[in-house]
Amino acid sequence: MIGLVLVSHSAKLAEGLAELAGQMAPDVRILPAGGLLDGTLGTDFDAVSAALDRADAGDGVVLLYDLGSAKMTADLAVEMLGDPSRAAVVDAPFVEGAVAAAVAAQGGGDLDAVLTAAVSAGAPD
Amino acid sequence: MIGLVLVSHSAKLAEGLAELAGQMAPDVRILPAGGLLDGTLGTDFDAVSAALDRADAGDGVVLLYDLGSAKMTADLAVEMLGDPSRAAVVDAPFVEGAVAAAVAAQGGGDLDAVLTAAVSAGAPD
Amino acid sequence: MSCDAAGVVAALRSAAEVVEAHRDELVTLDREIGDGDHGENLKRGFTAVLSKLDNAGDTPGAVLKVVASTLISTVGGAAGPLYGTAFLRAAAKLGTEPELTASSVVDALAAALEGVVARGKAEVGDKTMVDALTPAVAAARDAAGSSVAEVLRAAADAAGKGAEDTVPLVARKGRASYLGERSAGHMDPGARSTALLLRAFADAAS
Amino acid sequence: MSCDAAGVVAALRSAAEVVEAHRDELVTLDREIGDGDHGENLKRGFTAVLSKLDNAGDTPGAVLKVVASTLISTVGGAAGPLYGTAFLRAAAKLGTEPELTASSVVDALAAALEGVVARGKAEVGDKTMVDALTPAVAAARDAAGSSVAEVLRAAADAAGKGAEDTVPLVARKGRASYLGERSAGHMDPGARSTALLLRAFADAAS
Ligand SMILES: Nc1ncnc2c1ncn2[C@@H]1O[C@H](COP(=O)(O)OP(=O)(O)O)[C@@H](O)[C@H]1O
Ligand SMILES: Nc1ncnc2c1ncn2[C@@H]1O[C@H](COP(=O)(O)OP(=O)(O)O)[C@@H](O)[C@H]1O
Ligand SMILES: [Mg+2]
Ligand SMILES: [Mg+2]
Ligand SMILES: [Mg+2]
Ligand SMILES: [Mg+2]
Repeated sequence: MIGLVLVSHSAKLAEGLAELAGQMAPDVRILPAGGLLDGTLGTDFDAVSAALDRADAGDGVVLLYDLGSAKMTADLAVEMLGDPSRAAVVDAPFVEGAVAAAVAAQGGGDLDAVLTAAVSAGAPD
Repeated sequence: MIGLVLVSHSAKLAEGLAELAGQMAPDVRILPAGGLLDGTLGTDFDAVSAALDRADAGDGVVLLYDLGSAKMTADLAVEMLGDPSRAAVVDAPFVEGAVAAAVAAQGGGDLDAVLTAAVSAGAPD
Repeated sequence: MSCDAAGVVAALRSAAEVVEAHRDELVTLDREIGDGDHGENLKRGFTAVLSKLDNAGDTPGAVLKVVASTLISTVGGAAGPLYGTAFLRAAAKLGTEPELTASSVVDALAAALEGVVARGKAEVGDKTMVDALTPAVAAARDAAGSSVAEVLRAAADAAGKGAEDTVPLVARKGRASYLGERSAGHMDPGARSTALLLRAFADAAS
Repeated sequence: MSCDAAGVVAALRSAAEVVEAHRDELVTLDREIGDGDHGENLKRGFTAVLSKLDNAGDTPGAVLKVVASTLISTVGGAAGPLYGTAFLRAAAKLGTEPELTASSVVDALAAALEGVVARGKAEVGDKTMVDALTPAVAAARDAAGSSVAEVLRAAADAAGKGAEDTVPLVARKGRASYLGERSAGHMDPGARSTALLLRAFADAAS
């Protein structure tokens, strides 16, 4: 099953979104990686890398992000993986993409299917 | 100045997003309205209505939401205002729309300008 | 049942009992194609309604207005604004009429449906409570020449059938729509709860 | 300054001092068109770098690699992955070369710029650190026939000018781009910090 990492500047935002996306995807590993260690806003590369590790149940990981600098952190974390093809950062609306990706992963979708679900998630209906 | 209400199923998600959007909009009233009183996930109409009240500094309020049922709650809260033209629910990606709306409000944009900023916020660059 | 405010209050007490009795069933249905809270949401809402019924009002419309605002404030899921709007529109339609008639019940049900559609923008076939309420209104209208009890029975029967008919559908509104094709093969929880509520009202009226 | 690992370590200590001294200035710049943390981000990053410098490595490349991973882990803003990638690419370009030369510094700067562009996708004129680093690389290349100190001085001068030139620009990348036209009239904080860092390296090399 594909895992998710939610890269955010805010710990609360990432955790709340993990909760929300997890509601309809109880079996998916959804790891929040938000905020800096000292509680301030920012992205923590080490936290993202650790989440990436833990989100991978063997089939790969999709990373979503809130703002541009979170995307750069996510990209870097993926590049530094032993096998970067195991993970992909997706350009998608953060909340809508995460919920759609979680549902797709829960349904057994592979990396491509989960990426597609995230990208196609527009504004919620 | 236009105020914002962030309607979410999760208290943490709404609070974290208010924090994030507030970073670049220190003077904008950004009110999180997330989760149920008992801490579980859901949307709380009374909390949304109260946030709507407090977000209004006199120029109007834009509401953003995470999922469809949060939109219905937001719509209903606006309809129940004494003057529904003072507030508008916008169909926009939740995080990206909130950040863009906050920056537009900080810049002194009116209700239309803030709505437009939220709607035009695509996936972050 | 009487058709005045007291009768409506009695029907709502029955409805609250039915919701309580079917809480787990509704949770299970919602777990299949949603977030598993529909039964709990309605239970929370109708428990709150129960606590308001003693002094809810002197007319059917006044009582339903209290029900509406209570559900809106307490349900916490899509069913809150949807049922809330339904009861609100029904109450508005009934106005200050002291007793329900077969024809005012038909009108109130039609107004409720309009409210749900205005709120949620679902069409028939989208696998929502609209798929129970729409045939219910049609059946109620066909029975408008008879009694309040007959109208509600016809509505409840049709809603039950409508709910069953949601099973094969692919959801196009609400959370279940996230599942796409995977939503087929399960009954929509909101359609089921609509059928249950109408059955409770019909039974109370008999 | 020597041009071996020890010289690079010394230059980085100066850079950390400069960052500390300009923390508030960078915060103020970032407050105008961003979130006001650029100075704090870099201070956090270079404070962490300082703590790693004692045993950072035997070659300039090895030292810069430690700097890269430390900035990546500690900066916490866009500047983290951007400067991190810059130092990483510079380190890779220098390989295990024991001493910097004018020409290897030019190549390292060019690699750093490529890294920043690959990471952030900004073009010249987007009002980012790329607007400081791009002219710096061009000027360094023009000075490649001279000394390491001359190369760095040329780069620092050009970066300073590039940073000043960001003032009238409208941002098209990074947080400042959210401001649209309102971003004009302010210097880009990242361009400013790039100029400061290059100045610190140039001064250390003189
Ligand atoms: N847009 C809509 N229009 C009509 N009914 C809807 C809509 N969205 C959801 N529903 C109904 O609401 C039910 C789910 O209610 P509930 O579980 O309380 O809400 P939530 O999905 O917020 O958890 C669905 O089964 C469906 O019948
Ligand atoms: N995509 C990008 N490409 C190049 N530089 C960028 C990009 N995004 C941001 N920057 C640079 O980063 C600086 C801001 O850094 P910092 O304040 O540390 O990050 P953040 O914006 O995450 O708070 C900007 O002034 C700009 O020079
Ligand atoms: Mg539900
Ligand atoms: Mg729910
Ligand atoms: Mg910043
Ligand atoms: Mg920042």
